[in-house]
Amino acid sequence: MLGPIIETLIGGLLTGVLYALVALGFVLIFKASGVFNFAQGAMVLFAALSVARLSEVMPLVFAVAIAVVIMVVLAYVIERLVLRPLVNQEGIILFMATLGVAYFIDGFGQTVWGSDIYKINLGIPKDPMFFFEGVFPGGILIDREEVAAAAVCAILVAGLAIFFQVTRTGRALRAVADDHQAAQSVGIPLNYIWLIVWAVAGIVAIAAGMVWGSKLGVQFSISLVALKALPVLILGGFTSIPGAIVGGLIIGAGEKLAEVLLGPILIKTFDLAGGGIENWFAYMLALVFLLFRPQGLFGERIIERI
Amino acid sequence: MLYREAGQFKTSYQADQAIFPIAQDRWFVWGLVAFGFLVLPLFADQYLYTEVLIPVLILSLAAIGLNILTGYCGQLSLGTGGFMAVGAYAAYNLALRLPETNLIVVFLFAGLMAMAVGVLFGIPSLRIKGFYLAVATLASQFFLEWAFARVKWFTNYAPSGSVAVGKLELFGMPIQTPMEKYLFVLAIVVVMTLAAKNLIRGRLGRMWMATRDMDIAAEIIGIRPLYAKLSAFAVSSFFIGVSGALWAFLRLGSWEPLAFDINRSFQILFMVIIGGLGSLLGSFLGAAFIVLMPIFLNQLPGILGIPMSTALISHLEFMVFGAMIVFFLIVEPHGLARLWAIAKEKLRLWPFPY
Amino acid sequence: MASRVSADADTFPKLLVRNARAFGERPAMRHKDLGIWQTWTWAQVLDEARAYAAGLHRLGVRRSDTVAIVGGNRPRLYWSVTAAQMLGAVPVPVYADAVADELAYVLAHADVRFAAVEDQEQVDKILSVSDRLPKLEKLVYDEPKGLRDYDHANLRAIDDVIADGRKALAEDGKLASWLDAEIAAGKGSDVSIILYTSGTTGQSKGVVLSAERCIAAAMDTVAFDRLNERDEALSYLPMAWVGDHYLNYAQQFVAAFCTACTETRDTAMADLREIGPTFFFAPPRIFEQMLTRVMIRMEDAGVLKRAMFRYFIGVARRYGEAILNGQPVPFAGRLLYALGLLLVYGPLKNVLGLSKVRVAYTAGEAIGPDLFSFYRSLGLNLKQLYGQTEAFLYVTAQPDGQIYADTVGPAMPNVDIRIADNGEVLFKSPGMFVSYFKDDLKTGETMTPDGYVKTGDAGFFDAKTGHLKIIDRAKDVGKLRDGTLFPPKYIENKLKFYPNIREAVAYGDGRDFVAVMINIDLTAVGSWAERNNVVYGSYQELAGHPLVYDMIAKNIEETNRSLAEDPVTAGAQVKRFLILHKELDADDGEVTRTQKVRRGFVAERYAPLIAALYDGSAEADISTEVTFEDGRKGSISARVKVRDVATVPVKPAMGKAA
Amino acid sequence: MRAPAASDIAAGEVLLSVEDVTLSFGGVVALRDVSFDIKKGEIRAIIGPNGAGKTSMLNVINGFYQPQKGSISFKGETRTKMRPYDAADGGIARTFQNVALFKGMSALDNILAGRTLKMKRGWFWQMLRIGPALTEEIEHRKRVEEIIDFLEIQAIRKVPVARLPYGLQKRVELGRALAMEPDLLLLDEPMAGMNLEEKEDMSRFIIDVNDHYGTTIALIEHDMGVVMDLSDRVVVLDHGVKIADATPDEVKKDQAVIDAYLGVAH
Repeated sequence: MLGPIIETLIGGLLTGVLYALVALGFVLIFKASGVFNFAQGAMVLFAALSVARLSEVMPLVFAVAIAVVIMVVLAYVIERLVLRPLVNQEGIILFMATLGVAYFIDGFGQTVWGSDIYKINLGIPKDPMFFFEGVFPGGILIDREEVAAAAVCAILVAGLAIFFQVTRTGRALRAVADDHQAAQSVGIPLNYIWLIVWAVAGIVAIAAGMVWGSKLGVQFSISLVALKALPVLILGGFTSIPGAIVGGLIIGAGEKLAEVLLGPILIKTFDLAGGGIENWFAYMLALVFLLFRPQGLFGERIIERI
Repeated sequence: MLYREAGQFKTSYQADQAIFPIAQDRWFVWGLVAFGFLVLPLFADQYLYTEVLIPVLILSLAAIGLNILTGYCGQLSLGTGGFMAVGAYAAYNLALRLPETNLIVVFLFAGLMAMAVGVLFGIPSLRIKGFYLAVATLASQFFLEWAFARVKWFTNYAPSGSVAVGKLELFGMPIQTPMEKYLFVLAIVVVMTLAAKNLIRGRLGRMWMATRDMDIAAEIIGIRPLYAKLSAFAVSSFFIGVSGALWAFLRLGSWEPLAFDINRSFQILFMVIIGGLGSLLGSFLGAAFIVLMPIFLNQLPGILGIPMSTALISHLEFMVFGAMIVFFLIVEPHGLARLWAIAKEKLRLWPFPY
Repeated sequence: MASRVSADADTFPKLLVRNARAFGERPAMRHKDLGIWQTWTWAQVLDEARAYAAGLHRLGVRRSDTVAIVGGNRPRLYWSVTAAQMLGAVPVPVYADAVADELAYVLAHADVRFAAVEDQEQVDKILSVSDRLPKLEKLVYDEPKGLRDYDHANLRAIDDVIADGRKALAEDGKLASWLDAEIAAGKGSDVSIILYTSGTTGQSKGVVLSAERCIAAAMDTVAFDRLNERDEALSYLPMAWVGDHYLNYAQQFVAAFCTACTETRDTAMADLREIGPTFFFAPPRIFEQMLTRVMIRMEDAGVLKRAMFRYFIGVARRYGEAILNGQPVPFAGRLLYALGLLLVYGPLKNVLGLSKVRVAYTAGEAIGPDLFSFYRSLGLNLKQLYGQTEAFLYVTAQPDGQIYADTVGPAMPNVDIRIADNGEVLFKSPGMFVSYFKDDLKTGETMTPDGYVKTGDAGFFDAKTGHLKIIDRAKDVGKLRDGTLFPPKYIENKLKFYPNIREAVAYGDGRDFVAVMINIDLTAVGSWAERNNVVYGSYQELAGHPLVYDMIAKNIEETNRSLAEDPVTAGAQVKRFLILHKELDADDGEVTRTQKVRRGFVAERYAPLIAALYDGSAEADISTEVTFEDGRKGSISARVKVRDVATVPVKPAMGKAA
Repeated sequence: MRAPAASDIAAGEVLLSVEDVTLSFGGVVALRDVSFDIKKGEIRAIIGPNGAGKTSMLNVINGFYQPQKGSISFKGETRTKMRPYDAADGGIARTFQNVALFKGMSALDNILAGRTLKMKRGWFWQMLRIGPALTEEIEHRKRVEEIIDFLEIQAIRKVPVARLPYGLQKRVELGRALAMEPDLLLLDEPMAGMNLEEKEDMSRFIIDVNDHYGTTIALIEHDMGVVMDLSDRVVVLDHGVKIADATPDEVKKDQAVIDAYLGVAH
């Protein structure tokens, strides 16, 4: 019994890494510009489609390189046409605007790249690996692809950490996140900052899109993965990169375990037509968590000034 | 320009606090209601009823519900679809299990059930705010969607998961033809809009708005945040629940949970934002805009004579829709209702600019 | 004359009783208070006034006592007038903005024993001069705010007085019938009110008016303008001014229309818009302020809207007055005007609150013809009247359809007008005053032996229209050496209607011809200069510019033509003029602080220039001492040019006609 | 929690007493062992240099902060823990240093909102807005109009407060507090940022409120001249500690106060 559970746990954690990858895109943008970017999912889909279709005609490396260029251009266009005219608007307005952007990118991506299911081949062997065969009967099955994803995620996070800590732009981004006016007063143009974070979020989206795409195939449903990243955000806090990662792991592991452990009980008790509780379990987990710690795992406690 | 307000003075508070204190507005609204009830049925065809009028009216009601919560009380919610589903399935089950129940009671029950669920899911709003709350409301959306898809009792063990309503009638009068359905919906929407307006301009509405504008100041004048927020969730969910039941019974006839998925939530939210937060008029304008725009976009290639595949049309529709949303937000972040208000103010002050 | 007033309606309290009977449920009075227009019907007003009168009686008010009324336009202060009249006491309204000193003079002179005032401010004012008012016994006030801690030995809230009176009336049937008898005992010849003139010339005088005369006068004008119980008027002018007492009291009681009191002084314009009166009265300065605000607000409108506004105002200028006067207008003109009515005039009148006005009057001072025409061209039935306190306002008024900007209309019905040899207008009217209070000497000076009242104004009847034209104060009208009448203000006002001319000073008394000194308007002439590329470095330079001289000369020639139209003034055409090198300034004592020219002082100061005007020289040097803005003194010297202007030859035969 | 009626307490008796209150945030002590009382009907001023803990004191009185030590008795009832709305319920109203109005509402609605606690009709009647609900709404509108009249803000009653100049916003905020018909009114720097004329107006209103409605007032003010003119008694705080508690004249002469204020412009 323990074997399958550990197997589920590890599978869940690895899926959680993917969630974290998407959540990372959200956090980057929210942290630097206060925009709740609902288009992150659409950006993942768009990035995945770009890589998938380009890699049909060229080696993967070039495809990724061109996709990076595309995502930077996209970031520029969004900054120029959407964010700049809406500067100083309330958060909810910006949020709605990103919903509009999401619709646009979804439509645009499928118009340009087509709307079938496409494949991305990362060149990682598909065959699963088995561990601890001596400890548990049948061993523990682990998907190589998910391990690869975890590695990508780790590299990205390390890269971002270096970027934020070491580079001038990175430090500027942190300044902006803390205090918009202060950042402007030290001479950092806000537009530039926004462009950078959106571009970085776009590149994160490429990574997420490639991993998801190779796992599930590149199709419209990828953009819905973004919805999965939201509970991660509540759990980890909207502004915390470590929070996004830890939250992703908790959610990933939690929902897989719930599906395996809680699912059958629920089905039996309530006479359900199948399980599928991972659709909402992550949210409920986050919600219950919020009731006890409203600022999230790594969020700072907000003391209201009167 | 068309207003002649000189001489329209108020000699009682009742007149001063009327919904439309200006006589010209009053005439216009009465004219509009009369037009809706008496003139439209003279020429409207089935398409107009089922694709335009009925959807706009029902979704307006949902938008009013969401507007009460988001626009008036400041609590962002993405769970509208789920609450509509609660209304729809509550109505379905009541009608199924107690077939003799009056249709009005069925819809009231739908509203009340949604209200109960809404209050339950509103509890987190006491601890969390803004986007955190928005994401939390997604929990209700996904949970409810899942519950109606998987808990067989709700769908009366229908093997396909899809349910359908029987013949509808009210006090012995059939509600079958599109026109009958339209008139029924219109009557409900008119009555409920009036009720919403009364709540908003009364004590409850002021409590909501006070909580929205400055929660700390609201507390010092004795408003309990718990009461203000949960009452907004309750009233909002009631409206959304009724609209969900109407949508299921009068627009769809037979449906599955997918009809109330996250996209429905977004659709209603779009209506509220495009229409205008904190405006009942905006709820109607937003609903009309969001319903009519895809129809218009769908027809456009045909009108222009450009042949297109349906997939392409649907992708283009996404793009145009997204672009329009962004465009509108940039042009007027406070929505169509604000545009209307500005136009009205201009007309009132005409020929002066301010 | 008085016989036209029937004995059962020859005092205001009797009229109130009549109105309460005939129009009991119709609104009589409104007041924007606590956010809405509180309304009293005629029956309610009677009830309030009776209770108030009973309360005042219990406070000690007796027949022939004088009761001062000090404050803004408020129902309870109007009722104070009626309540006092019910008891046979005489109300004496006083300007609310009078300083304590003026107030003390009027209250002492009128021997007031009681005063009904608006609020703490007025109470404080009266208390501050109470040592000069030995006869004053009790004060009642409308607004209790801030008065709670005052010694209430001699101070009462009007509401308390009314409540006390109501209670007494209810408990004591005899009091009620006594009050009815008191009301019935009032006679038409009783003193109805004493209005103190504002006192621009010396100390204020108390103009005593009798009830039957007030009512007779009001009956005439109510019939003249067909006012009735469905009309609405706005009460916002000072209650102590004859205009307000006439319009919002006498006419109101006679016609039984409804009067609305504004909420506060600041909200008068907003209240005007809400009420939308059908009968409106305002001095020219209010119309001028309104127009200025219209123009300023339109400046901020978009290009299209501004163009549309200008175009349709032009249309109105061409056709509007003719349409209003019922004269023939081409069909296209009517069509354009109708469009203008929809797009501009209607909305404009609506925003100003004038869209329901049936009759509007202006009086008090001369109104600029452009200003007057502007409102009339919009379709507002604005008319002028001429009158004074001694006449109980009206002497003449313009009848519908016979409106000329420069006349004040023919004598009102039952008014008899005579022009004295010195040009002074004398009248005998239904509403004429009885006497000046406690001043028989002045009364005698003002009345002619055959019972006419001297207005102090000089005027004549226009030959073409038969309407009265007022030209100047009688004492200011002089004569040229040949005996021709010389009305300086009349000429100056005509000149000042040109936007380029800011100030004009005319000379001619005892001289051969009329000559003027002009001050140009820097804003108007400056913008003209800009448009015409005229370069100038200073006011002095601009004032001396030949082109400016040409322009002003043209204005004067036009004025001359207009003067020539009337035989009385034809001889007083301007022959020579000059443009002063500096603006007449109050700091230099050349004008008063209220911008009235001190003619004599100016003549002395600029003696060399006056000499040049009359000795035929083409220019003259002048050096004057001036006070700069920072208080330093200096002198300005200049060489000022003098010009001749063309005059219209006068047919000598016409000269004697007047 | 329904506090006993204020009418049971005679003028001049203690309405509220603060006993040994200590408040700290983390390690920072905002108030240390502060005790004083407010008597019914008086105007009580709380003054002190910046950072003296004046606003914290008000926040403790009306329930925003819970003191770590000490207690507060209001109308004879000692309370332990309460929220601002409980304070409102008990009859404590307040205004804020930085105007805290409801920006989306008109001046009239802002003041009407202040009557929330006084209105009793349930949802059903409000929804129909006929009969009792309408009567109630009108009755309260009338009370609000009296306050509008009192504060002389008739001309702006229907203007959204966000469009009003600062001085008028402060007046509307005072109106909202008055609408609650409080037994105790807390004013946090009611004249901050006003010009001389506005200050005079506001002083007049404060005196009138005290006089006309008999409301007990506790106010924080920076302008010493204003405080001395207005108040009956003055508490002086410095660094969270009470250093004086006396009449204005005595406080002016108090050496500790002069030292505390030394160098502080007023």
